[in-house]
Amino acid sequence: MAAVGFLALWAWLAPGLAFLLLALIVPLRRSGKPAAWLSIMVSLGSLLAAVAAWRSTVPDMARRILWEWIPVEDGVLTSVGVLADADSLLMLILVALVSFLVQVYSLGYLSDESPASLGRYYTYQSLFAFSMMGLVIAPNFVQLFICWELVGLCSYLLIGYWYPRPEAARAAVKAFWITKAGDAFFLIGIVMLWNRTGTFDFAELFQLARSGGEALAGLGLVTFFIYLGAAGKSAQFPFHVWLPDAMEGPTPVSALIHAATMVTAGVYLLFRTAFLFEQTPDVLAAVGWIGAFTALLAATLACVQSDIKRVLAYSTVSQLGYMMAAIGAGFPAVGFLHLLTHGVFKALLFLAAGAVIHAVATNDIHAMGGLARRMPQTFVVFLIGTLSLAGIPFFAGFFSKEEILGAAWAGGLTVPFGMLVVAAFLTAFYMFRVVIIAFLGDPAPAAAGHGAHGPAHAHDAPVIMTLPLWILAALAMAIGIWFSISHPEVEFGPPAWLTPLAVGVAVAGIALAWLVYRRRAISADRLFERFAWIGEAAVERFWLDDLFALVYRRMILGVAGAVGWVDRYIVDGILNVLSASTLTAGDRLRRIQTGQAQDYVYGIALGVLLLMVWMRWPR
Amino acid sequence: MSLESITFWGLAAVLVASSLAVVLTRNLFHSVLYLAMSLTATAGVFLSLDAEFLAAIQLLLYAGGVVTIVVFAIVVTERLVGDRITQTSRQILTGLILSGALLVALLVVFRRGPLTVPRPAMIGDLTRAIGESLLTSYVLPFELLGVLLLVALVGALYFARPDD
Amino acid sequence: MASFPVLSIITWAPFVGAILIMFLARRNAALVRWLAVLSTSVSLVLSIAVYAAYDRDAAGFQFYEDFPLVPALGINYQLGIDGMSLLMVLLTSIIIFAGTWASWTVKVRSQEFYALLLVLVTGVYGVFVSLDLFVLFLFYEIAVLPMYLLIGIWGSSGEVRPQGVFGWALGRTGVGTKEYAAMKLTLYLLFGSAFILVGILALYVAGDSSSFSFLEMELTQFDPTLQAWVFLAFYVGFGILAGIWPLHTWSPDGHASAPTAVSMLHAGVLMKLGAYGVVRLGMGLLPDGTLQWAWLVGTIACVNIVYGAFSAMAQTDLKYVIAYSSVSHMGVVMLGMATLTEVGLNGSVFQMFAHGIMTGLFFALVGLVYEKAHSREIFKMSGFGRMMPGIATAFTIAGLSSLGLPATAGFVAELLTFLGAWQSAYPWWLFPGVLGAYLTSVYVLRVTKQIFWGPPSTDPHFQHLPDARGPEWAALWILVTTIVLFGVWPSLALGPVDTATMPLLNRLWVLQ
Amino acid sequence: MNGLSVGGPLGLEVGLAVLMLLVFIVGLVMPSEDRRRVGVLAAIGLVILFGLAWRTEGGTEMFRGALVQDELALFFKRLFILATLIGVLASLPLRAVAFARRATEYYLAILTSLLGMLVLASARDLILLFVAFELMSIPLYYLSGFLKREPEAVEAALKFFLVGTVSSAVLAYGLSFIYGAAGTTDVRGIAAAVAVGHPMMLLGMLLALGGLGFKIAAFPFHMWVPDTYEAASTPFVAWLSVAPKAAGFVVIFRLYLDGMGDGVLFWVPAAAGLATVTIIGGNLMALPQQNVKRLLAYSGVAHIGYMLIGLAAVSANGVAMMLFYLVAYLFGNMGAFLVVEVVSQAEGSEGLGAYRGLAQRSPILALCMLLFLLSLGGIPFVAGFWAKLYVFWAAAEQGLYWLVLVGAVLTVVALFYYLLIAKSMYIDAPARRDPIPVAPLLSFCIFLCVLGVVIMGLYPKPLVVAALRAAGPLF
Amino acid sequence: MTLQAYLTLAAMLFCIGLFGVLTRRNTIGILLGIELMLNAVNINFVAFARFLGDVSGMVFTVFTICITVAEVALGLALVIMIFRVRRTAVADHLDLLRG
Repeated sequence: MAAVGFLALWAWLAPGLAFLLLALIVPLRRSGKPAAWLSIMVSLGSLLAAVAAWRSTVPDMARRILWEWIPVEDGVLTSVGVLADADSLLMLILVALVSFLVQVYSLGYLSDESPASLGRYYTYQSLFAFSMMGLVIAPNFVQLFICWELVGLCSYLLIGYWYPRPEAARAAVKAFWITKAGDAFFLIGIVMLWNRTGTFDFAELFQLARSGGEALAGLGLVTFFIYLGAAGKSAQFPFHVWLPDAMEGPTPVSALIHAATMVTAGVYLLFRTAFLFEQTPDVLAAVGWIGAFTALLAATLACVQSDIKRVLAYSTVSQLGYMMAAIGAGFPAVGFLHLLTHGVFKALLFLAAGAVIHAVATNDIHAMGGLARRMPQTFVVFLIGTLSLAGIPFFAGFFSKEEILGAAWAGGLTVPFGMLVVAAFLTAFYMFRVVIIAFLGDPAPAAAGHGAHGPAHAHDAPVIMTLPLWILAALAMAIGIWFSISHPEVEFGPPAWLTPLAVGVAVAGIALAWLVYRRRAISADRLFERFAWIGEAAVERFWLDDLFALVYRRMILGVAGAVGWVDRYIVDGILNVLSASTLTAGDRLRRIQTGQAQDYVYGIALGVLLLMVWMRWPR
Repeated sequence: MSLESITFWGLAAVLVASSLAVVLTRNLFHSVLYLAMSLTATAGVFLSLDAEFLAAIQLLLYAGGVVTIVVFAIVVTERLVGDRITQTSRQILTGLILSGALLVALLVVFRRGPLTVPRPAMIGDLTRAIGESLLTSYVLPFELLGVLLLVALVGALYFARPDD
Repeated sequence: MASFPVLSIITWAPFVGAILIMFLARRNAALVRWLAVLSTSVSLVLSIAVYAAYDRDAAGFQFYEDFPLVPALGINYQLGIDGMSLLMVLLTSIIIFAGTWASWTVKVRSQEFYALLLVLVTGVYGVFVSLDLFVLFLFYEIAVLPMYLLIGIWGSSGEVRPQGVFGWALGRTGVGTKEYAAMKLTLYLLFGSAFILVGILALYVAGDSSSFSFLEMELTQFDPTLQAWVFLAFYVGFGILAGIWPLHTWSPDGHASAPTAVSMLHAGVLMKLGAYGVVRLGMGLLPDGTLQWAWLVGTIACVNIVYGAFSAMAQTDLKYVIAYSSVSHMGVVMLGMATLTEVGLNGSVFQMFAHGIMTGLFFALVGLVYEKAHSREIFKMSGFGRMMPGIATAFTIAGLSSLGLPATAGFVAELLTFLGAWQSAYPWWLFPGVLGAYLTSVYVLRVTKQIFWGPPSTDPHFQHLPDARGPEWAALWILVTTIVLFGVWPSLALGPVDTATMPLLNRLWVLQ
Repeated sequence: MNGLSVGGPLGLEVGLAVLMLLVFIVGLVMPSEDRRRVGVLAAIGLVILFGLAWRTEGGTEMFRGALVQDELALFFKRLFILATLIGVLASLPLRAVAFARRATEYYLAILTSLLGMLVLASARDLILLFVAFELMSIPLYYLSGFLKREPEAVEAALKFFLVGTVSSAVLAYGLSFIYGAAGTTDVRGIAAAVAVGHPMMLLGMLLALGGLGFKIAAFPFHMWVPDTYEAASTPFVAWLSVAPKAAGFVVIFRLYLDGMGDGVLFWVPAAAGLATVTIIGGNLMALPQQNVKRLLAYSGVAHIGYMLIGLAAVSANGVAMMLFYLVAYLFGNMGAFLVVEVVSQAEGSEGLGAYRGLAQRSPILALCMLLFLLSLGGIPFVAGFWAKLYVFWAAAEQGLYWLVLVGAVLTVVALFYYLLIAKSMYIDAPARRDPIPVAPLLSFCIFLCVLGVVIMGLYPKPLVVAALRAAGPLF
Repeated sequence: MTLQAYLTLAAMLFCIGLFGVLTRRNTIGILLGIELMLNAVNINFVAFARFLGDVSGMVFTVFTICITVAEVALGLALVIMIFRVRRTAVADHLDLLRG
């Protein structure tokens, strides 16, 4: 079974190789299309390797390949390598798959870019694939952290892909700074953990946890810090503010990084290190609470967005909250399952949205309308994604979402359970709001001015873009159907009313959206007024972005300004005072040199006298 | 009170008084005259210390020579300036404090010094002894003194010559 | 290799180059440059060879050379290299080699420029390889002095408005001008060397071997009180060069005013020389003193990290940002050594190397930007990424290393340092350290965003700026490759370093 | 008279006297318009004398030990002759009329002063010491006013004279107490009186230290120095800044250290205190100077302070290191003054501005000046570094770490003003581009000084050995 | 009379001379002050010599007196020179060189 490890290794290293080639061979990168194809082919190979590896696994088997990375006197501080087991390989497949599809899709989406620019894009993509896979199969915290940071870097680079646009530039650094803040805590957590246990290795830590030794007692702070890292990356409240802004990046990037893979890394981390978190139930509870709250909060926010990508972004935040809630409830596998399904359908949604944006050249749903007729394929796949997300039976999200609700209930998190239910309702509502406004209805009149790219002239994307859509849609359907048929065993017994409840709130959400936006039975404005207390807050994003801006401007930059001033005018000032005083002292002292001979005699007489005094004379 | 002490105190009084006059008189010419008086009194002090030869040198070289050159210098400079040289003093107070402090310091040292040595009897002819040692053990300084006087003379001449 | 004086050749090759330049290359700028490249590449090649040939199992000082200089006083020209100095020599070679390429465009009085630069480098090498404290001090002084002329002649002036309670003093000293910066740097560092000298003399007098040899002093047990004082002297003396707070203010002014290659060398190597001095002389000779003062060293280091980062953020002049970032990063170096742990000290040494390369790259880039745009004002520049993608990429990589992003050398260093900090007697040191790393990400990316991202500038001065060219690429490639190589494969450096730090720490731990 | 022969204890002095006589006679017969050749004669004579000094063996004495030719005396005599030789050589190209017409007086005065120094180096009797001291001093007064048509020069001479005479009086007054306490004019009688702590002796010693402090120009007895240096002709100043100060030190060695045994420890606070104020005072006052000669004058004061650190060490090492320092100072300081002379001949100014862009006009000259400045500043590979290091080392041996620190820190202040000159030469742009003409003799002297500075910097060992040997007889 | 008395007398004379040097404005006046100081030195030497019964102090005095004369001669020549060049002999006015 050694092949499993090596297959995984190759799946991981192949994109790295592609990245190196693209980064180092400048003409290749500048050539655009060839660079893209290189990257795509490599990621296809990577996908195949991952699938092959997964196919040859057996349950409860983990394969490790390690190389020494940082040596110390008596051995190895940390190593790098591969930890291939069923979970990581499944995740690996997801990453490889979405990555491959997105790369294919991008070829069409970014067809207007210059070759050099396109080459740059695929370089980043390769790097991302490499980093993300490294994260997935990381055997220890250090490698995980390394890749964790690298995917953050890729996110930064890809959000800022259109760097001349000020919004893109701002969003890129914002994303980086906020996730990095979480990472800082993550690092602290790792450091503390190492000091306690002397290892970074998951397997060794797992053994420690199983043996229940003293070594793992009182890990609360450690796991909490690790969780903060995950919260930053997985956009948990209050770190979620970066994710909607990250939509400034190209849409395929959003699909890959900010929906399917990178943002789920936090969830994956918690899933992966669940054995540690189990030691600290308090932290787990906090994870659950925050997750549920995030889910609800983001769902509210999604309801008032008019930017299609932002709706999807908040929905991602919301879904991440679900996953976290499941883990917090003590059922990490459930969260992981939702991670996988969400990865598929959210990528689908984003790519479909991308196709729309590509066609109509705007993100504003109110500027769209009636696209179902002009872009039927896109409409279908978008609808599939939406139904999945809403948790309608026979679609991918149904089973996993229901399980999360059940997990929350079973985990005793009653209030979070309530929040999740409300969020589920809102999810169905806001998604159908988008579907109805953008795809059904009438084309927006204002769009006439958009010329060839207006909704009126929109048409389905070329094959290279629709093919990935269809693949993902099929997959979402397949997963949904497969789960519905097989109904796999779960660890907990969900209450019987759960399925009706889940389906019920979803349908209710859809119905409300239908009533409001399609039938206009209920005025949208009235509805908004009714919920003004929360609606306005949601429009203002609960002032969280303002809060972060305040912290940045007033606190960080403010303190920086103060420190900079102090450094220049006080610390350095004192030094200058010393030197200026020395100069002045010289100036003053030379005044004793009056030029008059008698004063010089004074010097002699005084000198003799002082000499006598100095020698303690008379003794 | 012995004759010796009366002589000493008398000389001391004259010496100090004339010295003070040297540094306090406004008229420079009078200063010089007081200096001559002071130097003469010093010669008296030398006599009281049985140093007749030195007293003689003192009178000849100092009271005679120095005072003469100084007077000469005054005359020359007065001619150059064109009016009588009166002189004032500067910073009298600080000068007084500083020299007073030095005096106090010296006197304090004297108080604790082993200075109560008895005055030994005279050892033969002092003048002869001085002469002998000048030409034996101190012949080198004596020769150098000659060079010194020569070079001082050359220097004084260099400045005093009005030409080139 | 024992008889072949390879360390001497590494050390003196630049000096010979300087002399050749002074005598052979009168008014022939091209010859000057090629001579400089030649002499630095001799050092570089030999450094790499030494690095490869260093026997990691034997450890200790190797490539030993010894030649009596003033036997009466126990002064010997004694050279040797261990895992730590090995890395530092390599760093020096890389930086100066790149620096020579990066200053290809120095046109004014280039003969003197390169000659001084190379003399300076000899001093730097000398400090790293000499085992005789006295000779070390000699080299130290050589490494400091040429800086005055290098900054004074080829530097550039900035603008600082004197204000605040001490404005009068700032006005009097002429703050902001290159002359001011040159004088400040030189005098401040020489001020530090006064303390070093006193310390060395004290050890020499107190030791019974009447020799300045490090190897012999190492065997001497000095009185703990003496150790405390001498350690303090070394800490202040070398610490000034390492930019410890609040004695760091020479560094921003000096580095901002210096010409490119000099900033590279100074921030990249000379500041390490200070840290190296503290480790080698302070920790190496004075275990008791180290234990007594570790709390101070670490605490000041924390101040450095956070304070430097905030100060960097406040700057509007690009060079000042980089200069303050050095202050911040040197805090990491000092923090690592203060932890008195294996990982911490290894991290510290690694950070010396990492920061050296990284800041060298930074200054090379800033120099290029300045050379092309004639501006250092961050907020006047915008959208340069379109015109100079190469520079932008390299700048980003340097920035990433600076904020401790994995796969760059900076990450390994910071990780190790932080591990050490939490392991040390003062675990709270970890937090300022991490905070500093975070703040670094804020100011570095802010600057990157402002200069290279965003819409292209409309300022007519900033149109059609070229990217890096021929020789400049050489500098950038060398440095970028090194950053990434050591970030991906840290054991390349950590292997030898560990052999040098462990004996040192063992002596300390015995006392604890 | 065996002692007067070549190699005898008075051989050099006699040789010098013969030279003086020759100069005097030749000067008389020469045409009065240009007697410059006299200087050549003096120079040749000094070369011969210098050769003789190398051949002379130490360890002889005359007048029952009142005159001793030990290693210390020989060291100083060689130093005096060398300094005088450089001074005379550098004086030859002087242009002022006075130097042509009155060359006899000029060189005779210098040689007379040298005679005083030579005797002083050997003198171990108070009378001989005092007379030699005055013999050395009196010519200096009028040499400094040699340009008698220039108001500054005469003013400087008068100040020098007045202050100098007062300090002579103080010295003589001190010597009288020493004599009174020791009961003899023999220097070797001092030790006993110091050992019993005779108050008169200590008083005398302190007063004498005040008088000598004038000669070596220690703060606050230094005040004549800047004025005199600024106004007098530069080659003379170059010599004045070295030789008489060295002579002052030899007197200090003889009076305060020679054969003193443990009594030397009594002088540590005095020397350390003087050293401290001198270093601080000299360096601070040099800071604001714009006239390079004046600046060098103050820096010279500071250097005396550093030498006093060596004295404060009161050990054979300390004295030896001071001797080393003196030689380093000789080359560095004389060299610097000679460059000042070259520049002022070309530019007519001694201000800092005259040095602007010197490195681009005359790179070699600028490099020489830089080397001198670095040596004075105590930078490695030139003589001054070892000098400073050695005195610090000697002081550290005595545990005077604070003094070492003061000295080392104030070195930084000193470097400030040295670097200001360097800045002018190297950083500032020149007003003109033409090279500065250098008289061949001057360039020879400068070359000599550079050679000294560099060789001592690279290979200090022989001189250290010599200095240690010279300091040996004192302890 | 005791030695102390002579020494005290000399000390007073010395300080009076110093006072003169410090306060007189005319350079010739200053010279007179110096004369007084040296005179004090002579008294000291002679007194010590007498009380020690040793002749060398007296010899010293001979030298001092001669040297003093030489100095005065040179000094006065300088004063005359100053008069020629600067038209003044007031020491306060001689401050071209300062600072």
